[in-house]
Amino acid sequence: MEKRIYTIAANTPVAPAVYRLELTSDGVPGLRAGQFVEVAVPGKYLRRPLSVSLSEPGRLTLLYKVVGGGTAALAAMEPGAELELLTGLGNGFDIEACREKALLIGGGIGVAPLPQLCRDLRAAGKQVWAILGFNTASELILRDELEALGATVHVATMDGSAGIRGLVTDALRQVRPDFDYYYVCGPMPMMRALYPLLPEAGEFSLEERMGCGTGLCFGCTIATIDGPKRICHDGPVFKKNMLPW
Amino acid sequence: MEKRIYTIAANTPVAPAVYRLELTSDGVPGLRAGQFVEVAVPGKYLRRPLSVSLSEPGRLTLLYKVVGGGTAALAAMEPGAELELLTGLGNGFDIEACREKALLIGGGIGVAPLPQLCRDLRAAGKQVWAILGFNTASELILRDELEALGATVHVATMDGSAGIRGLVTDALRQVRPDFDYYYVCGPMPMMRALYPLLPEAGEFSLEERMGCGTGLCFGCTIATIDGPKRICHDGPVFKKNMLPW
Amino acid sequence: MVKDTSVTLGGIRLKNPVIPASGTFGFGFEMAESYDLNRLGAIVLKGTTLEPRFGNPTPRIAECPGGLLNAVGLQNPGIDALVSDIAPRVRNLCDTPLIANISGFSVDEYGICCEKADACDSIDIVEVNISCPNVHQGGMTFGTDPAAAAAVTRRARQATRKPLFIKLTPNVSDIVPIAKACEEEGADGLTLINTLPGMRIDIRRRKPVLANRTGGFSGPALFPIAVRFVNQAAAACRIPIIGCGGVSAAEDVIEMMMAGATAVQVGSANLRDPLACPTIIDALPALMEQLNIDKLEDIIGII
Amino acid sequence: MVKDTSVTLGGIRLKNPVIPASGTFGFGFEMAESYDLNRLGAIVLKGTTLEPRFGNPTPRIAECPGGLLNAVGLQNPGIDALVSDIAPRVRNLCDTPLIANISGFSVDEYGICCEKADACDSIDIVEVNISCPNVHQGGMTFGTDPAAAAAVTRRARQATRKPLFIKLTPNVSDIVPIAKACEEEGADGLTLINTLPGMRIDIRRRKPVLANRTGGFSGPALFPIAVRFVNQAAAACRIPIIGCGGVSAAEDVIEMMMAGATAVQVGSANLRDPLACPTIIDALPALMEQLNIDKLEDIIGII
Ligand SMILES: Cc1cc2nc3c(=O)[nH]c(=O)nc-3n(C[C@H](O)[C@H](O)[C@H](O)COP(=O)(O)OP(=O)(O)OC[C@H]3O[C@@H](n4cnc5c(N)ncnc54)[C@H](O)[C@@H]3O)c2cc1C
Ligand SMILES: Cc1cc2nc3c(=O)[nH]c(=O)nc-3n(C[C@H](O)[C@H](O)[C@H](O)COP(=O)(O)OP(=O)(O)OC[C@H]3O[C@@H](n4cnc5c(N)ncnc54)[C@H](O)[C@@H]3O)c2cc1C
Ligand SMILES: Cc1cc2nc3c(=O)[nH]c(=O)nc-3n(C[C@H](O)[C@H](O)[C@H](O)COP(=O)(O)O)c2cc1C
Ligand SMILES: Cc1cc2nc3c(=O)[nH]c(=O)nc-3n(C[C@H](O)[C@H](O)[C@H](O)COP(=O)(O)O)c2cc1C
Ligand code: FES
Ligand code: FES
Repeated sequence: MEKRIYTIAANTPVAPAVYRLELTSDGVPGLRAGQFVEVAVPGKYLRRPLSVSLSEPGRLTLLYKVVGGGTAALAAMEPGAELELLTGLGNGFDIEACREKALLIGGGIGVAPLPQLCRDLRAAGKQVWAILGFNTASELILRDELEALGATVHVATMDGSAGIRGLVTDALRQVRPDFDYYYVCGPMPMMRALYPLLPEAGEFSLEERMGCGTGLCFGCTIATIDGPKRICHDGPVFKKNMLPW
Repeated sequence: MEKRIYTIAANTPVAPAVYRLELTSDGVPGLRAGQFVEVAVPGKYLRRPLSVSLSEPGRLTLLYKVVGGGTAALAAMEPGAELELLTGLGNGFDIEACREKALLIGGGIGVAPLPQLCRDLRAAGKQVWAILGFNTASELILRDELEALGATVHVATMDGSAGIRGLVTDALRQVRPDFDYYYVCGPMPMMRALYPLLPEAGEFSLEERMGCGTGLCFGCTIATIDGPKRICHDGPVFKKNMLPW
Repeated sequence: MVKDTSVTLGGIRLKNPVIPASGTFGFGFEMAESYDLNRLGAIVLKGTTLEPRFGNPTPRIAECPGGLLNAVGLQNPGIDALVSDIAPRVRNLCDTPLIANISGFSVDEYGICCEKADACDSIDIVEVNISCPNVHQGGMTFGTDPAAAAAVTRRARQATRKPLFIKLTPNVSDIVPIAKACEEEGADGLTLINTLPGMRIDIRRRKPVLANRTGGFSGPALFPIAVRFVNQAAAACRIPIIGCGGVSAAEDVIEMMMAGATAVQVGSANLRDPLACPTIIDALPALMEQLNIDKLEDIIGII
Repeated sequence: MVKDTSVTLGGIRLKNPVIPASGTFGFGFEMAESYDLNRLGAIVLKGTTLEPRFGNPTPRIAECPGGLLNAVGLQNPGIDALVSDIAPRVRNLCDTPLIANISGFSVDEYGICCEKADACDSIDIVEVNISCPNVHQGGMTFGTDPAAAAAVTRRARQATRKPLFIKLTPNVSDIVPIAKACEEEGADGLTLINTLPGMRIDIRRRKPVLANRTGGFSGPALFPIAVRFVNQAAAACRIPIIGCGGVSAAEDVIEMMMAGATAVQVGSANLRDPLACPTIIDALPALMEQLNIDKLEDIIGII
């Protein structure tokens, strides 16, 4: 955990109510895929947890959806403004667990952590497939970015306006991708629907309302095979076999 | 009462811990001398009352001293930032009450409203003398401004580092100014000390911790000859004969 | 679609549920120059006692994170001035229902004030504030003891046929027995909550900020506490509840009503922004649209 | 001049009065990588019960103006794990005094937990939290009834010779009889306050935000209320008081101590800023200089 001031380099809409926030901070090291940060938002008491979307030394990109007051306040901020972040939170994805072929599955704003994950997997020499699910074509984000990072991308939309019509579960059945390990990130109902369809070797990035994001408050507890765990501290990424779903 | 957004044109230190805040807002009319505004300060629940120091259509100058969290937050604000103000609060000074010769007495940051008062008196053709009291020469502000506005200015400092050594009461005894009406503004102990030394024809601008500044909360009540009055609503300026001191 | 924001309080129809709270809206007419008072659902007048009171010495106000302390101490010109002068003057400015807010230091004082309010044509609803110190019972307040709350309600009920609301204090371990005692004695409704006792110290001067040492805490920070009290009382009682405590935005009105309130009072928000009430009222229809609410009354106590 | 920030709590010297509060500092060792735990005045461990508890379903946290609601529901691995595993592990990381925080659902449970804590060398002080529901007395809490508070204190006193602090709830009309009851039964000190019950509703989903419906409100907004409780208890009792509720800055430490606290606990501030405690501690000497305080103990209860 590190507390650090970042400067907003850009804060731009990329889809309806979705923004890409580019931050800079001298000397900050790169953050791991699947880790998250806690952003101090003007006017809110608690910080807001957001996933590392892309990170390199000195730079950090977040991708967020405006869903309430905190994210709305964030969307109103201008380049040049400063933000205080807690960084280096959470365990991150297990890149080593994948032997050769990785499948990434993301739904909605849950796609946010996939770019860094894809980059790290590619850097480790793995092949990457991705299935991205959205409600409709206008919400579609990150396809081009993931392709540029070397992934083969399939898209599913509920209304069929882009890619396969249906849910990521439908896309999974249809595409029948070849992979030895998978990484899932998205809304809980999506993850629960995917759970029985997927083999043992893979992991899920979970979300829960957080008080602290640093393991102090026990606000984000889930039941695992191994007893109660704090999503922020022991997760957010859990292996499938840890989840008693 | 009017609620209005102003833009900070300048926010510059003019003495230790004292700042001149220049604000602009298109179409705003001039405000009266002795009136005040209530400034919404970032991070504080209640607004902060500050006197109109100089005002003309579209422009407003405030002069404030950093004494706590709210004024410190104000001092940290940069030109270009916006502030929400309630304006047109309070009764203001009675310019007509002066026949020919006005004496202005201000102490410490209590000198803030004197520039506008001096300008209005001069515009109405009156002669203006001012006695300004400070602890020490480094705190001395507004002498040049008031002289430029046409006042004859005497200064008193506690340590004698500028002007007469002593309090404004000492200066008053020493200078023996000729006036038919006076206006006093400053810390309560100064006003209470001046009260017995001054004739009937004059007025005092009072201060009290305020909840609203708009007459709603009865937080700022004082006892007057005429019963309890709200400083924000019925003042802040009271004729000497209203004060049962 | 046109949104119906009206609600009924003690048989009286309000065009919307937004009511400035007692003690935070001057005498009632100060804002008439800034906006049309007819826009308000109702108006609660300044807290009134039998005798005129100067109130506490100043400072009476202390700023806090998320709100303020006040120790105004019931400054008011007395019930006779309220019924003969103030209420008629506000009535002249608008048709909005007027609520008198009565405080007392004995059961009898409450009774006499309610009788005088009852006789005043300009007053539509009587709100009895039982959160003030009861000098006869050792510094306790009527609002913290079910028997004392019942006694005041009984006497007030005898004194007036106007709709009678009892305003309760949050300074209790359990609101239910107190709320029920008031209902059983014939109250037409409850207002909750009043302020929570608090204290601030000026660490430079080494003295309490307030001349009165302690004061009542109010403002947005009170909101979750008020929602909880409203929800508990609404579950226990059948009479309507006016939710009060920290309401500052249209969202807060909806939340209070979902918790069980029929209307809301807006207090401290008026101090920070004198246009708070009309701003909230203006924001209601669009928010109702967003939330799929056609009629505000439909959401009362739905959770 | 060198500033003396040390204070004495139940005969134990703390190098400064800043103590992370129970439930807001993980198990106690999470922050050891971020800063040296020896910098803290003391550490309160996570609230512990006789049996392990999973706690409440999620969501357990709701943001509010000036603070948050939590309904963690005393998630903990049970007293046996505390004394055999957790406390020794924290003790291995630092010499800072460790305070066990005990909750129970019956007088006996409190007693047994205190006995086990008493037998644990790693624990220096026992803090008994009597703000949790007492299932045996109809949902009331021990902390709202002087007789129940006395009963728990008596049993805990029999169970341990370590300094015994009783942590009280603000959910009462009058703290004095409860504080005195604890003092009379032999408590070495009091901690006040715990959280205030509150509720938030998700107006879009038309459901309470918390799975548990209600939760405890904490954070800066609680501060003036906590200062008032501390001041009232300090005036009524001779035993030392740990002030808790909203403390977020060095100024708040000074204000709590002037109100009568011997030390302070920092709760929610850790959640917003995990470095809150060392930041506050670092700011103390310069602030003392500004305020002309040489020895922090000199200001306890000076107003
Ligand atoms: C580990 C983690 C990583 C996340 N990564 C991203 C991301 O990369 N991009 C993104 O858009 N969102 C992400 N989220 C969700 C994001 O934190 C919430 O959408 C955001 O906090 C909402 O704040 P708000 O003030 O706008 O909403 P409000 O509903 O007003 O927030 C009220 C409270 O609820 C919490 N909250 C609301 N929704 C959620 C949620 N879905 N999950 C957790 N807490 C919530 C808020 O943090 C706040 O404490 C992540 C959540 C977690 C736990
Ligand atoms: C009508 C009026 C006109 C004023 N004009 C000026 C001016 O032109 N320039 C200037 O520097 N100051 C002026 N003051 C005083 C100014 O309002 C306070 O210095 C300021 O509010 C302090 O805020 P703070 O947050 O820095 O201090 P804090 O002490 O942290 O404030 C805490 C609370 O106390 C109030 N408060 C503190 N000191 C005073 C005070 N002396 N008078 C009233 N309220 C106080 C604050 O408004 C706030 O509500 C005026 C006050 C009044 C009532
Ligand atoms: C300055 C002030 C004066 C008040 N005076 C009264 C009063 O006279 N009678 C009363 O019943 N409540 C009084 N209250 C309490 C408010 O009506 C309201 O119950 C409380 O402030 C909580 O609401 P809020 O958080 O919206 O302010 C007063 C509150 C404030 C801030
Ligand atoms: C998430 C959370 C968990 C808590 N758990 C406990 C607990 O187990 N035992 C206890 O006595 N108090 C518990 N508390 C109360 C705090 O210790 C403290 O008394 C309260 O939060 C007020 O202080 P604050 O405003 O500084 O947070 C908890 C508070 C929070 C926010
Ligand atoms: S959010 Fe506080 S422990 Fe996870
Ligand atoms: S400050 Fe509220 S009436 Fe004057």
